[in-house]
Amino acid sequence: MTRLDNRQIDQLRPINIKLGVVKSADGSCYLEWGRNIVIATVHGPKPMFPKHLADSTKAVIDYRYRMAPFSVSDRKNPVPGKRDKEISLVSGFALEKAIDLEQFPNTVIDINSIILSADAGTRAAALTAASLACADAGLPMKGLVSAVASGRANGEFVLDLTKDEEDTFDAVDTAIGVLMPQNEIVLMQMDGFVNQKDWKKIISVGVKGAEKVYELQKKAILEKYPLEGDLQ
Amino acid sequence: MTRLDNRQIDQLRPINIKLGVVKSADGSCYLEWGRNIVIATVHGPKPMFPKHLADSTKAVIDYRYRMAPFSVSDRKNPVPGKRDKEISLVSGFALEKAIDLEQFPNTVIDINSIILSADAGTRAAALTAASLACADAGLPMKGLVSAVASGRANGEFVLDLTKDEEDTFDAVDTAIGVLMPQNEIVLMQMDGFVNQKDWKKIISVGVKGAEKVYELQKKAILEKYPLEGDLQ
Amino acid sequence: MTRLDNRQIDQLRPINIKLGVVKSADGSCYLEWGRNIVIATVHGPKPMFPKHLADSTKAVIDYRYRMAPFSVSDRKNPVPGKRDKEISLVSGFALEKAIDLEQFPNTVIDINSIILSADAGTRAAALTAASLACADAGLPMKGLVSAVASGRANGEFVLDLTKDEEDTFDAVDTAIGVLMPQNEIVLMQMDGFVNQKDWKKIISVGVKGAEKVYELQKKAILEKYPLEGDLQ
Amino acid sequence: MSSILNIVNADNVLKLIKEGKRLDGRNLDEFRNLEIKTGVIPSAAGSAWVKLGNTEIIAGIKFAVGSPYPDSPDEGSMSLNLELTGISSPDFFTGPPQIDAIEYGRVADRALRSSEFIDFKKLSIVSGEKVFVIFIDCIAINADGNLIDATEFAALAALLNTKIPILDENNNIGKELSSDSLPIDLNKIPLSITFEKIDNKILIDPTEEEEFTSNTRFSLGLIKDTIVSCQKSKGGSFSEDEINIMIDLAIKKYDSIIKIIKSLI
Amino acid sequence: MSSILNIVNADNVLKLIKEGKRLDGRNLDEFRNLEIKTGVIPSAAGSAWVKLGNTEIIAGIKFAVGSPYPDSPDEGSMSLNLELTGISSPDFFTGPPQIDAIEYGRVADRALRSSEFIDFKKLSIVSGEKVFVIFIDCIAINADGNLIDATEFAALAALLNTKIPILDENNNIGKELSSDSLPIDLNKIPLSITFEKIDNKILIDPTEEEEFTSNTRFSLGLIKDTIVSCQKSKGGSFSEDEINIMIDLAIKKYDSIIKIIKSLI
Amino acid sequence: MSSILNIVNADNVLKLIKEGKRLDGRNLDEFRNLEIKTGVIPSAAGSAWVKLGNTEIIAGIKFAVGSPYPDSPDEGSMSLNLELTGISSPDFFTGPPQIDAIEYGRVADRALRSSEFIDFKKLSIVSGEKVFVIFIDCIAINADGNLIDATEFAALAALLNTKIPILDENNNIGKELSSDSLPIDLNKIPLSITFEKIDNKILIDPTEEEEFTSNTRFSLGLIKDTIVSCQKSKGGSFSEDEINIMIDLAIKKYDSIIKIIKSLI
Repeated sequence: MTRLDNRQIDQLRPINIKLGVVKSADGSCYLEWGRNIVIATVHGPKPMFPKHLADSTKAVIDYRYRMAPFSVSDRKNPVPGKRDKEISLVSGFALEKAIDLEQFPNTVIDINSIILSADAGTRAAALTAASLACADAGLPMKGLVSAVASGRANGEFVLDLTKDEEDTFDAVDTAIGVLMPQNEIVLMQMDGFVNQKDWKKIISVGVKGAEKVYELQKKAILEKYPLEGDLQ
Repeated sequence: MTRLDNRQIDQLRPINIKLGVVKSADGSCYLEWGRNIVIATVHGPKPMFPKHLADSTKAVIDYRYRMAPFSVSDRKNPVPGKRDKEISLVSGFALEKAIDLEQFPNTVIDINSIILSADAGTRAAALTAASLACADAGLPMKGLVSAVASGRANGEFVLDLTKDEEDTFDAVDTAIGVLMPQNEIVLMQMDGFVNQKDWKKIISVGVKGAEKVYELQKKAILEKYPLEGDLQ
Repeated sequence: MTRLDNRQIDQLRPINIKLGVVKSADGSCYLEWGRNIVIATVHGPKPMFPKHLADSTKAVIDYRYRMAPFSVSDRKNPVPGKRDKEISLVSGFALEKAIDLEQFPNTVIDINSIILSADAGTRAAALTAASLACADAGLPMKGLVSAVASGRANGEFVLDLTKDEEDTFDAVDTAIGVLMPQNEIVLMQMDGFVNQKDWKKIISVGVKGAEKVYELQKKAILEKYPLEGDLQ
Repeated sequence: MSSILNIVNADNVLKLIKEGKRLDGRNLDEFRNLEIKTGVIPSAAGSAWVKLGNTEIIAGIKFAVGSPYPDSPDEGSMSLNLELTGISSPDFFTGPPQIDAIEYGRVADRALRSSEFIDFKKLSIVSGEKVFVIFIDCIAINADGNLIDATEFAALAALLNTKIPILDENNNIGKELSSDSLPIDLNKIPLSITFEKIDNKILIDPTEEEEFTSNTRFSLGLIKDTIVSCQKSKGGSFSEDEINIMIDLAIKKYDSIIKIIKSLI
Repeated sequence: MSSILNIVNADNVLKLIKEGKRLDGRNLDEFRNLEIKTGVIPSAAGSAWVKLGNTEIIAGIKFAVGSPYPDSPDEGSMSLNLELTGISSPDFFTGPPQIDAIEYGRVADRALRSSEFIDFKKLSIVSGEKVFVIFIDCIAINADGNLIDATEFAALAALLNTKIPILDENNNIGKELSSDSLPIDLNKIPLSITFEKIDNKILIDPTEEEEFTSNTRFSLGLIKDTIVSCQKSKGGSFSEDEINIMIDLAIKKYDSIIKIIKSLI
Repeated sequence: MSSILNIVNADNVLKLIKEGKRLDGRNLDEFRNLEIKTGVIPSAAGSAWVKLGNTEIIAGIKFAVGSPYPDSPDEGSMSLNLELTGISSPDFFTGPPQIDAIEYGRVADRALRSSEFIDFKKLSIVSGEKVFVIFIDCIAINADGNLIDATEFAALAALLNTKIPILDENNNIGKELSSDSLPIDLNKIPLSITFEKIDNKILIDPTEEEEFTSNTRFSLGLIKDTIVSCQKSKGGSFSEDEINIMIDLAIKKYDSIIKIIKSLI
């Protein structure tokens, strides 16, 4: 059984990663994921202002997920909405365990992901790219966050849904972010209507899918940093 | 001559007071006043930030009057409007003489009143509740602010108008807050069209009405603090 | 060849200047320019807050250009728009070379111009008035900014266009601010469609027009400060 | 505003007031000189420039076409907005309206609104659909106390000076003004009269120094001896007797000020 | 919130949790006492006051008439808004919604929305033009942990208690409520169940002290054993096994809480 | 942006400029390498990715259906918006547009608008009621100077690459694009050309280091030798002669850049 776009049910869309694309940033990542296009950049760590927002025990992550106005079917208002803010919050949380933040007390690390073109799975693509941008910035990584959506469409449990699959009558969509290689779930958001047995299956598909994303992330890092790659 | 709701012209609607209802606040008050429902809480005194807003001679009162979106006939936008801000300002002023603010220089006392259900007289109900919440917080009170509306409806001078009475053709509505037992007027706002003689009568009705509110306030305090009640 | 309002092509509309009109300001200027009416005030120099916006080598100019809601044909929203902000920016820049800012490190000079009535050329009128308000405030002036619009209307190169002239089919409008007597161009904004030769002519007309404005500015200063006038 | 001068002067204000005197020599119940010019803004449908002592407010009127409120489908409406900007004080920010501007504007607005001196029923265009909305924008040019009354006077004078615009074929506001004035009942013109209390003395039309010294304010809106609005403000208190005294005082002052306002028509 | 008490208590929470115990004596998988009163707000079309331990949320329902979304021209819609104001904590600002209120409100909203327990097709007024919009406004009165579940319970209880307003002749909301309840499928009522993880122990319905101590949260929305939404939050992580355990635990808890909710009808 | 590097480099920029040289080896009147890719954003109706040296801007086009302006009832309209976000610099805030983004965007917008190279009359849908509105959103990916010109080039390239969407039966924007390009007059394509002055030397297409060193900017919008817009910015000044020199220089540069732009069609 294959899908609308001829993929296997557990197959990722084509993913294309390029590190270090933004010269002025400390770290950056360009990522194409099917018809999604994301750029993520990292600036910092740098002193936190205003100071009362700083944490004296570790760096604070300020993650911003944004969609370009032209990234979606109807032009999106550039002012961030509640959805943008919620995704920024939980994605920022997801990155906390991937970086050794204790090395940089009283600082902030600005991480920005912008969706230039959107076709389902944008928060996973943005988080995957952000994690790579952190590595590209030379931050002390404990691991990478590998994210992907898994769910159900037309009765099948599928990995990495497209917009068309999200719009099917029985769609379930679960965004999963996994800290790799530790295999810990750091992001999980879901909407749908599914019995527990099936959803557990979906989660399992998602976690396995995150491993596939991780392999591509490692490859991209090794391409740019062939000698230093200690994440394999 | 009685009124639409069978009250005497100088009779308050039923008032029901409960102190200490909000566990996390330093002081609080739940107040039902006819179909009005208010909750007031007090937090503080606590250091004022940013510091340039502090007063080195006394505590600053930050009073906020709000209406829940569901408290009125058409849903109210939760963003405070000009009316909310004006009422917050003059009601905060009204509380200044009731508290010995000089004891707490460089601090702020946050006082919040929220109208959960509204049927005319909400600013008076909110201020009456706020004053009780301050007492419940153990603040050094010089007195209580007792507030009520008085006015004219259908040719009668009446105490404590309902919304229906406010909507009569000849309605005059005066909100009065009195510092008790000192009997000083600390809040007064009016809209209407009335000759001076009649308005003086209305004010007089209001001041006497505030005394009735004060009796109910004292009773509520004595119920909760039977031994410490030094306000009678 | 004369114009709709019978002026010569290189003639300014009637300009009427009065210094020191706003008692509470450190310096001020009332200026009528045709049907334009502007008031400009200066407050400062005074310490800059928040401090991180201060410049340790000189005073910072905070210039605000505003239009009164009733100054234009359809009521203008009082919230400043992008146009207001852009004009404020470049006009503030234009004033920098006119004042010896190095004398007042770590301070800010607030300069406000408000258009009470608008009929084309408001940014030039506002800047001309602001420059005079600075002089009236006793700031150490290196010169005055003399501003005016020049352009094309109905095939003629004209100085100081009216709204009617701005609306002609072939209109070109160039706002020019000149630091006088140094004769340096400190403001220039243009919209139109004109060949280079003609536009150079327009600029030349504008620069000469600014000299005429300067003469009127000097006269106004000498009227108020007959003994101190060292700008002639 | 809030300058060191105010602090120094507060002492002087206080000393004099104990003798029943004021820094500028006025009696306690005396208004400052009131000058009003109308028609000062060519771009507005009506306008006025008010000088109350050194306090200066400019008011300008614009019309728009809007929808009526559901509970008054045949009535026009009005909106008063006061701007305290950097023009008049380094302490006023340009941007969202601050609390003083909100309070002063609302007090002035309530006096005008409650008096019903404008017949809004005559400002309906298409019943239930289109009405005239009157925008009264007031801008403080110089702030030297009693901005509430000065704002109300400026708004009044501008309204009395206003011509209604001609509508185009689609019932939109045209470029020209008609010769029609606003439908105003000249017997119902409301005035705002503001008091401050210093050292238990009531004084009228306070200057900025006096406002700085005082901690208690009272504003009345009235038409002759008819009261239409009031506002007690700031952290002090009044006795009922003091309120009654201010009511009587305001009524006494009405005639002299309304004469100045009416002389503009 | 963020008081020194929390810091002190964090130590105690942590010590006890190592022994599988909680500060308030509950078992790890035990909810606090849940009390719900409905019909508490006379001005609302439906309302509920939820007490979950010391956490208190009031929810009120108002209707408006709006346009349907282009992709569902025959369906009403709903909007849930949670306000964390100065009422419940000195750290909550009055003003634009802060990030916590946004997250909690959206998690509660998703549980309600995905369950499809309201038949929005029955809330169309004029096909493609006018539909009912349900506003669910939730206000935190006392914040002592697990605001997500308390908000969702309050919203649910208020919706179950709601009467649809009578429309006037122009299809606008009238002043009176009809006797019609919302078109709700009682077999599809979704519950939010929230967990925190402390020292690798999973606990349900956290208090504020426990939330302060924990760095990992998981919220599930479910109808019996059907999952409709989830949210992992905060800086920690879960294993897949832990997720599965929480799913099973939540399903076990559903019956006892839904009984309380349904008893309100 | 505003990094310590800029301060260090300012010295070097200044030293070299005295000899008529630039840090990156360019002549004073030489543009950096300009690379443009179009059609880079599948979700946009038109798009372009511009690299001007290390400065990178992405422009994307979306259409909406809106009402025409009252004074041009038969003309579509356009709106250009530049976003300088945290993506390109730690100093750019996400949120309300800051003053730099406003200025740069407005200067680029004026060049496009004044040139009238788009025939907005062909973008009317229903006369007086519905027109196409073109949204040009530009996002800075890497900020290394001359954002004005890079923004204008990106907007241009995206517009030249744009297909108009197909309308549905209700004259709303459908999901598909037609094969119709925008009604563009290829003889009227405007270019923005920006100069800075350092130590009395005029240089074209400044880098960020050069912008940091300079205190005087001039931007021109032109079509061959027709001038359509200009902006003098920053705190320095120009003589009339210098303005004339920059006009001549810009005209000389037009051909080489327009060739790159037109090669995209």
